[in-house]
Amino acid sequence: AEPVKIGALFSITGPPSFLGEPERNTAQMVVDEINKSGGLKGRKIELVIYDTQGDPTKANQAATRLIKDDKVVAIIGPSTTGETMAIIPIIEKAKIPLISCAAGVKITEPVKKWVFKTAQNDALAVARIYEQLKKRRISKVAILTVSDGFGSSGREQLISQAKNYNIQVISDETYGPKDTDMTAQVTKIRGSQAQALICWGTNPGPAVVARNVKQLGLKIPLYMSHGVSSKKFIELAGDAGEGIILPSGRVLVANFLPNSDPQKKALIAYVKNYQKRYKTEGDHFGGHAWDAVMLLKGAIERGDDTPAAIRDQLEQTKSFSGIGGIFNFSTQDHAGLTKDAFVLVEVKKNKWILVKE
Amino acid sequence: MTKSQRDIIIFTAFGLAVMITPLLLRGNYLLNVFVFIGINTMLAVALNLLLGFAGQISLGHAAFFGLGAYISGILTTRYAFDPWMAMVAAALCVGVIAFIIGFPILKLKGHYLAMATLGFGIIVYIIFNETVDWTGGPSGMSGIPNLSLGPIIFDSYMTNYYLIWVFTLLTMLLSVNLANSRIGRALRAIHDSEVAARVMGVNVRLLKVQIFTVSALISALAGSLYAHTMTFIAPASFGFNFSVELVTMVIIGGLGSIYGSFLGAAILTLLPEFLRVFHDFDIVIYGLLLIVMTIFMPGGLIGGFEALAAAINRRKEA
Amino acid sequence: MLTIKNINAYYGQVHALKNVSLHLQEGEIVTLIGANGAGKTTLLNTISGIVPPKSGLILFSGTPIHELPPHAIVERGISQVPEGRQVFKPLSVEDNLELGAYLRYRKRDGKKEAKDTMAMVYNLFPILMDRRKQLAGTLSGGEQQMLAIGRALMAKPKIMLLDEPSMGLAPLVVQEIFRVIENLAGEQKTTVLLVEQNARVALKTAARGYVLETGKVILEGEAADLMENRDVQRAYLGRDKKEIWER
Amino acid sequence: MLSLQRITKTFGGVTALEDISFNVESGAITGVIGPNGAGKTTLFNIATGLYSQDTGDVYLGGQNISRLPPERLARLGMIRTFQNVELFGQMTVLENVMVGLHTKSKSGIFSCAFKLPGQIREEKTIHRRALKWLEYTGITDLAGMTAGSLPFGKGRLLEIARALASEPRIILMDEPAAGLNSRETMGLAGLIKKIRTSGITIVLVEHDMELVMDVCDTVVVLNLGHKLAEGTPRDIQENPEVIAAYLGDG
Amino acid sequence: MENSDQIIQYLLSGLSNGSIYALIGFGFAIIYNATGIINFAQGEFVMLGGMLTIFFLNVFRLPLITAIALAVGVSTAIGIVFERLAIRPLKNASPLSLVIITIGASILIRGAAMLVWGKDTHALPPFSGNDPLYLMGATMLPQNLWIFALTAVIIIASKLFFHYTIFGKAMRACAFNSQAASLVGISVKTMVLLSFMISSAIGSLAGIIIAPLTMTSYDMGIMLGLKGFCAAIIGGMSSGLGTVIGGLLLGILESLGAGLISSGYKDAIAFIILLIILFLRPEGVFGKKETERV
Ligand SMILES: Nc1ncnc2c1ncn2[C@@H]1O[C@H](COP(=O)(O)OP(=O)(O)OP(=O)(O)O)[C@@H](O)[C@H]1O
Ligand SMILES: Nc1ncnc2c1ncn2[C@@H]1O[C@H](COP(=O)(O)OP(=O)(O)OP(=O)(O)O)[C@@H](O)[C@H]1O
Ligand SMILES: [Mg+2]
Ligand SMILES: [Mg+2]
Repeated sequence: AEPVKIGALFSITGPPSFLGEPERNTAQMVVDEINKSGGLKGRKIELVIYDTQGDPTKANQAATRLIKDDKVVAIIGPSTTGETMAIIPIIEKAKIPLISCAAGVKITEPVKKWVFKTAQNDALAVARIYEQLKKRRISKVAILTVSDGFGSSGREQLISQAKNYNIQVISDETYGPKDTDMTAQVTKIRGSQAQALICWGTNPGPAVVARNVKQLGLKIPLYMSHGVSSKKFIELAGDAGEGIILPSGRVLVANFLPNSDPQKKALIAYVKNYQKRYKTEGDHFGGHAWDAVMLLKGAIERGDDTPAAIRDQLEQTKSFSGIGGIFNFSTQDHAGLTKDAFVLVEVKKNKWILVKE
Repeated sequence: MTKSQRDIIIFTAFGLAVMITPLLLRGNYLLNVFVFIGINTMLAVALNLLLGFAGQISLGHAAFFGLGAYISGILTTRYAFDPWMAMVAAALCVGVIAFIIGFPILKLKGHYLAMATLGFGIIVYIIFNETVDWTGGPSGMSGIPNLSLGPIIFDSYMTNYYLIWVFTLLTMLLSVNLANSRIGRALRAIHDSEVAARVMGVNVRLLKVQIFTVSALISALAGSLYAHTMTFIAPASFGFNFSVELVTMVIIGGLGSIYGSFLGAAILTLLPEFLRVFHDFDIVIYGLLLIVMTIFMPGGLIGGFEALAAAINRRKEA
Repeated sequence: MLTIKNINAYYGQVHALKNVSLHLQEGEIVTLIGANGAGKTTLLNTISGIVPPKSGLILFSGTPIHELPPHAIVERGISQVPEGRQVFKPLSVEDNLELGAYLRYRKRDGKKEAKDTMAMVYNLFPILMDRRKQLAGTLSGGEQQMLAIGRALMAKPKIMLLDEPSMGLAPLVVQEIFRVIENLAGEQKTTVLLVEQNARVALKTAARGYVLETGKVILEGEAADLMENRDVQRAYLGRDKKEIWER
Repeated sequence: MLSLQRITKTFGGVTALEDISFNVESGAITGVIGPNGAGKTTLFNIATGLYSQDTGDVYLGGQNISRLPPERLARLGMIRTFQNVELFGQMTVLENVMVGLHTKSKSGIFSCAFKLPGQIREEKTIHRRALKWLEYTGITDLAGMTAGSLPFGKGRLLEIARALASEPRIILMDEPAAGLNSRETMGLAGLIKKIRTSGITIVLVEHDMELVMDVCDTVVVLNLGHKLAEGTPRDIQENPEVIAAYLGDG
Repeated sequence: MENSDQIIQYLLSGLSNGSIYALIGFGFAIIYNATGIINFAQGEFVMLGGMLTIFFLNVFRLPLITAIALAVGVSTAIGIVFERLAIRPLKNASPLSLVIITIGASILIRGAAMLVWGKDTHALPPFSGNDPLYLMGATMLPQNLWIFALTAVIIIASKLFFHYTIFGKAMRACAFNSQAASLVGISVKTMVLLSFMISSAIGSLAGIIIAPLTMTSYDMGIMLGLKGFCAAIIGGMSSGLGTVIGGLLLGILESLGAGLISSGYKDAIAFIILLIILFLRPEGVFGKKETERV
């Protein structure tokens, strides 16, 4: 039978390649696994992947090509919120379901008929951190965010949610995605009254921040985002990483989860297979692609493989245990996760461990 | 046949080719790529006026492109401007900005000029990123309305194609005219010897600023068109990389040649699409091709074409 | 010493030298005259390796040199004072002179000898001594011309190619330059190929001469004979008025 | 016509000109001679606004032009040629002369881009007049050549054609005969006289004494930034100071 | 508000970063001085230095010093290949075409590095420990001392080289007028090759010595290259003190801008001030006036 054509857009190169690379790898891996075990209703999946380089213009061109030239039935990706927003008009017009792997809230709020997403909202990660800060009676924080899509959306959430937890952001600093030294910002924060520092970014920036914090002898607790929840971070930060806390998808601490956890089986399998195939650790960014492919698989198995049928079935997905969490889509919710999707983890003796709450 | 008659024939032929291309590409994704080729051609031609004719480098032209896009975007989404009005406003604003910064910037020469324009580009890029309340910051701004003309709404590939290319052709036509006029000659004179140009009565400073302004204004127009056809913009499209890519288009195409700029823009926009089949190797091949093209056609593609045509002619004669 | 046989050179499609042949004896001054665009500069540049000939031979003491790069030709002892001076404008006068002796500097003792030559050049053009720390680009036209000549002298060449050395120089200095040229050939046995617009002076200084017209040698012979030649007189010597420095 | 008054100019430690004054008579040919580095070119650079003098003033037809930029001076009818030939190397010979007509035309960017009728007419005029000046200087056959590949001597003629195209009141020539042979110099002398006859004032810097003596009405001699002498060519030629500093006694 | 400790820390951080920029700027200045080319691939050599060292260190388990020597050697070899294959064939091209070639090369090298080493960031252990040093209440890392030292050595060496040796002068002569240079017996090809060798060696050395602080990945050359480029230009493309001061100025402006005004606009502030400086001195901070004449 003809294969089912699925399109994928990832920023495999360019600044957001830290997202696109594991996503591409994972998607390819999952599709190969599905095909090996008999495919979708006996048909193979053909995955057409294009690199968007983190550039909205390229995303636009690639999406058009997937629709017009490759005639795919559904698209997964892109990796970043900006690129996703850039192609939504095309998607809506072409009436092809899209499962974005980006985190921005505005992708699915307001709900767009053809657009879903698998990445956990930053809002949920921020909520996790603030909950713990509140427990620790910390009320003044400094934030240091990277000035790219990831950081600015984190910053927006950090500032807007603070008052819900009676927390005051008393120092609001940023750094560039390619900056190699943040001592100036950390020095400034050291001079403030902040009781904790929250750094929002992706490798390698936060590792530099951790080192600068240590160098400057800043003694307040250091929190980071799920953007660095990987072994790589520990490797880069070295001993400066000790004690850093951050919200993470469960994939980072799969082994520590109770057996009752519905996600555990999938998580462990994912980590194992990824490690086997790519010789490096699979992370929760890759997980977004895993979820996207598996959601599509479920939808097609339950229904038909026309774009419209896929969309309708996606919307009815319930209690799907993915890497990112348990998904429940509905006509009002195309994001499908709650804040349980995150757990807090901490670096202890160069290892990630689950923080007991 | 005089030179100006030849110009008219070439332009007409080119225009016709542009007009029938969509009919050949109906339903093909390349039609969309050609929309971007149009935008990039406009930008490359604009930069060529400055770089190819007046010999003044700009490593910050993406900033003008971006300013055009953002001004259009902000005026239409926040202040409910009519898109056409927003476009005019964007072009005028950017023209004024360019005129004002042009005086101090164009006093600089050579690598100082490169650095100053680069700095300007970076400053503007940072502003796009940091003024989140206005621009939406790094994750961009969506919901920019399409342009429309009476009953026609420019929201499909086909309509966008014609919209963009009408502007692009107009830009090319005006630039060809300019190149063959007293202003064009004065610009090339500046390129060759600034002192001699001044002594011949060319107000070098003013003329440089004027052409800088025109160049920025066209870029802003391209930016507006981009914003209204994409309906989404983000800073990533207007960074240093894109400025460099524009310079590359102009040089690969051929300095001082309007049609060369089209070739440069077309090649550099199409190339990544063709290289997709190489997957991860595409970047390496892209870099390699840039080098190879420059080595074999140091005068740009247009120079290469001319040499080829001359060679064929000689063959015929022999 | 130097033999040129049937060389042809082109600029793109322009055929600039057509079957040019010429020879130089050791210690001889030979002049090359011809109208504007005749190809004199091109010929010197062909010898120096800057415009490689398409066909033909250039032999220096019997060995072919027409396929060598310019620096290798200088290394064999052929230096040029290029048309339009071409001094290194961002460098000081002294650095320019030092670079003239670039190849000697790399030899043992070369540096010391070069210093002596430099003293000789300063002696010849005292104004350069005054300006020695000034950037060459800010010198007056004539000063740059002196520097260009001085730079070539610094190499102590066996053959010196001079492309309009008197251009832009004051009459007094021109006399001096020609004295130097005669001196070079006479005392130091340097061979000189002189391109000069002032054909009268050139022919007076040189032993032999060649007349170049649109890329071809149309006449050659003893300088004295050429001076008497009607065609030469009409085409290059101009009015039969006494030149100002011959009063 | 042109009057220089008490001009002084120094570069760092070098005094290129010190307290130089002289007048250029309208319609005459004034020669400026002097040893290399005497300050002749510097004088031209100051008069045409490329350098600014430390002290002193320059008047053109009674108007003080001391601080005006070169492009303004071109419009006032003062134009020059360059010692080191400053052509627009990548443009054709004809285009070079057309640039010379810049001040004689006025279409702006807008009318050029849109090819307004006035601009088309003007362009035709420019073309016609440029050809006329090529003919005037006798280089019509080179019209289509790239200026950069011209032999040196032709470049000099082109510079003169380009300067004449702006129809100046006064033209300053910096060593126009350098690089020309005797016969070509003779042609140049004829050209210079022809230009004078058409009513244009000429200032001539030159080392070719034959030419200077032939065409100049008065000669100013500079030496080390000072004025050494001024007078008719005959007087100058016999002035012992000039002979010692410049002419030499052969 | 801001106490003096903080200001000192800003200055010290600025100096540390500035000397990194200066070090990278040197590579630009050297090629520019010998060939008139602005080498956009310079940042890639910085990247190569760091990546190669880590590669030799981790994959072949070589001692640090051997790994460094090999990394510099390999980068230099790549510099030679680059010059041979991409620059030399284009003898008479305009400088702008050459710039495009260097842009192509930078894309190529970066892409190849990505294919070979992947996209991960890597860290190199510091040469002499990680314990901060204290200086008037401010801190810096021992690695910074290495950087300062290397910068100082390179300024002095290059000043001596370009201004006091005949080789150095010959290189400058080549950049200005290669035809005239060849007429005094300078082998222009050799000089260009040499300049590419020196600058790729210096670039990679810079990349190695900063890697413990900045970490390294296939694309780290872009931003650092850009900053180095600016440092070199502010310094007037001189291969001496100018570039150092240019780099330090940029570093300090950034650091003070981030600390005292706004970290988001730190690069913007630095560039605005630099633009103002350029506007006031169009011939460059260290440029000399009126060297051109007619
Ligand atoms: N770079 C070039 N490109 C094309 N043609 C050239 C180039 N240089 C010289 N020519 C042509 O070659 C011919 C010979 O020029 P060349 O400079 O050798 O003459 P010349 O005898 O030295 O003249 P002059 O007395 O003016 O110095 C001329 O017709 C000239 O136009
Ligand atoms: N920009 C400058 N910087 C430093 N010195 C300069 C500059 N311009 C000219 N000079 C010096 O001023 C003096 C006068 O130079 P100028 O060019 O006017 O001489 P000139 O009379 O034209 O000589 P020539 O006959 O050789 O062309 C020279 O000694 C020169 O070195
Ligand atoms: Mg010549
Ligand atoms: Mg002079």
